[in-house]
Amino acid sequence: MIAVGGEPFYYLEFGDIVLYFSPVTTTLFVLALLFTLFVLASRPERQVDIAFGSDAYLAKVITPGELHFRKFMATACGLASMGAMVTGDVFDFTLFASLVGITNIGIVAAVKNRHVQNAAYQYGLVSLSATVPLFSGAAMVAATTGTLSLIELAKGTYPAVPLAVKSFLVLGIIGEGMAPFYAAKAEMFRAPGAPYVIMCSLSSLLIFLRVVEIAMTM
Amino acid sequence: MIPEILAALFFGLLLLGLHRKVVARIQKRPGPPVWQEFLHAAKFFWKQTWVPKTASSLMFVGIVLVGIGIWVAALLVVIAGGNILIIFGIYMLQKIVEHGFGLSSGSPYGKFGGVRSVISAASEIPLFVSVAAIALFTHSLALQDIVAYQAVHGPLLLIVPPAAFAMFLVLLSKMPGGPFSVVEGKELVSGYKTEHFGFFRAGLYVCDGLKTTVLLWTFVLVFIGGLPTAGFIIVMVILMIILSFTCALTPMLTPFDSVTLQTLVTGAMLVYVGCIAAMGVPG
Amino acid sequence: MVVWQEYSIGLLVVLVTAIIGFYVLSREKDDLHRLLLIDLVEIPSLGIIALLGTDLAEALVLPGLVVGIAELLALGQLYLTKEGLQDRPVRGLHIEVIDTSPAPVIISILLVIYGIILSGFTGGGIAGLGIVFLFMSRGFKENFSLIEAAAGISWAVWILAFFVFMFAPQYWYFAVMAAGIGILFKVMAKMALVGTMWGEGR
Amino acid sequence: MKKKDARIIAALTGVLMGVLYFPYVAGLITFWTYGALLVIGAPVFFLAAGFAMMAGEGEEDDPFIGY
Repeated sequence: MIAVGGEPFYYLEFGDIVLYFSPVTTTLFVLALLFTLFVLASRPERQVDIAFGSDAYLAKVITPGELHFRKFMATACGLASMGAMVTGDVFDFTLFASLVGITNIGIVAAVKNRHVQNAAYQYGLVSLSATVPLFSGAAMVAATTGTLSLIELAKGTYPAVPLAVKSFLVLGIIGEGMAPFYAAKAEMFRAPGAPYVIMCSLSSLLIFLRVVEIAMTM
Repeated sequence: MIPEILAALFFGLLLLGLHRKVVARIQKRPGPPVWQEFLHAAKFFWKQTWVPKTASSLMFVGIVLVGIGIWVAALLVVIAGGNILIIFGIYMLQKIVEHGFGLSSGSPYGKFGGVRSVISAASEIPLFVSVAAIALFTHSLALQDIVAYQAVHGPLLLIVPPAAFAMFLVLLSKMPGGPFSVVEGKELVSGYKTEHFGFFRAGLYVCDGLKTTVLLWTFVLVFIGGLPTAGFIIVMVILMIILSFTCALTPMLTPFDSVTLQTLVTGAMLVYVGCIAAMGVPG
Repeated sequence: MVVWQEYSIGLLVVLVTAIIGFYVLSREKDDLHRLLLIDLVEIPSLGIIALLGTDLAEALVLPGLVVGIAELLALGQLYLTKEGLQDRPVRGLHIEVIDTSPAPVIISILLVIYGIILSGFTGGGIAGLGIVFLFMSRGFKENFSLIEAAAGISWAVWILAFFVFMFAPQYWYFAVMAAGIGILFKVMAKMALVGTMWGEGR
Repeated sequence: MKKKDARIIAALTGVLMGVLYFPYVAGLITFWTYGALLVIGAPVFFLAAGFAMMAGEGEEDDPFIGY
């Protein structure tokens, strides 16, 4: 076995669903947890915009209703990324990844800014079509090896996962929110509400790190 | 461990000072003294500081904590010979930290700097392709295994030069004034750093110092292998001078061009790694 | 070996479908049409999962489907806010035959009975479809709290059944029945909500 | 954060990191235990020291919006 993520030092079992904590997954998990706590505890900033053609500038204030919705979405996004970091099941991982996609849209959906909403919509289209390679990658892992458990796959006793299947999985994750599709997402970060918006970029980053680990473990 | 951290911080800031000096000399300026960055950090630490009125205060302060914390962690991972996936994860997290720095203040300049740092995400993809290339040879991503592999087979720089080149581009994208440093364009004032003044800015210098040391050290460890301490210092200084020359002699790309170029590099690297995997690894 | 060949052929067919879907998606420029087409693109992924042909596949299709639908709903809502369409009044179809004849009622009763016979998730889906059809054709002016309560209680029954499986496996038959009926009512109630979601008077 | 609290936090983390260095050198606590302490402690110490010494007293600023 290629010990890509280091040897796991703790297994958390729920029936046949096993979460495992190796040095890499634990680091990523802690980071997701840390930023989720940030989201829960911090208040959004008031974004300053310059009114062109005059000396005036204005600060955008987020209304309480919008704040609650976005805080909820950002927390859900944090929880989904935490789950994706430690799950030991390929299909669960893809589900968490697409959940992150949904919550990412949710984080900016309440923003009353046409640019942001347009970007979120385009991103949503990309991420929704990315579920095709994502789910089919996971399904083909099961089809070629007979198991979805990363722990079993890492042992090397199962048949090797073909490169095409791995690239399907990675392609799906890239579509869920990495460069070059990230370009659709960058505009979303214009939305005010720093702690929530940060979850968008953090979650996709963590998920990408994890899929690299998964693809190299399989 | 505390002496190592302090030494790494000091050395990293000196390297950044050297970078400024080399760039200045290439531009026929005298340039600041080599310890200028260190002086900056010290100066900023003793300035009166507060959180701007519009900022999301917890985020504004907390992101400095995260920034210093992750680079201390990265340094410890390098010292312990741990997994390079963790180090590169932290490298990618630097983008989030920059993003957080920029967005948390509410300032428009900070915001644009933060958004640019998100666009620069494209620089991270070559990284993973080069990681894959390394793993094909070493069958492990732990730094100590990679160093042990190189002790037997010779430096990876000669075995997988394209991977070293891709990683060099990655280092370049975090250098001030480099071709990919879209985050620090002059039209953005100080980009994501604009609103963090006083000891927050000093914290940023701490991040930068540790970051420079960690990234250069990792590069040397991964592609050249284990050396005596003096050897490490000499190689890192040489590497820094090469980086400075590259920065001084190349134009800063627009965000779009930067992303395009990095995507092209990624594509080339993917083909390369595919070829290696298809032909089978010698040895 | 035979199975592998069947699988490959199925895979090929589904991938071709996916490629056609993506091609169409790349040609389409209108946002709303793209949203509709994306549903078409989504289906091949479920097809690939279903190709596994085991009961694992059945367990995987369900969450895949749910995630896809959730994303689709989120995008639909986003489209509405993006285009500023929330405040537009929505009118029912009002086709005379459907409004007056007893046919919709009969069809929906048949569907509900068939759903109850099937029971479980599929049964819930079919029975729910019947109720959706009824509500869509006749309109529904009551408040939703009753349906919501029914859905919640049946969901709780479903969860309880799983606890029975875990802690008292000897009563498995009771648990199977409870889970089947619970999920039947839950899916039915939820789908009925879909049928009334865009009623008149908004 | 009040200056007094910041001073206490800075002193606590500083002393903790300093004192536990000796057991680490002696091999009594593992690398990663002490490492985790440093990863959390170093930034907290840095910021708390900054707050204790240089936190602004007066009214906060507006952000920079142009020259």
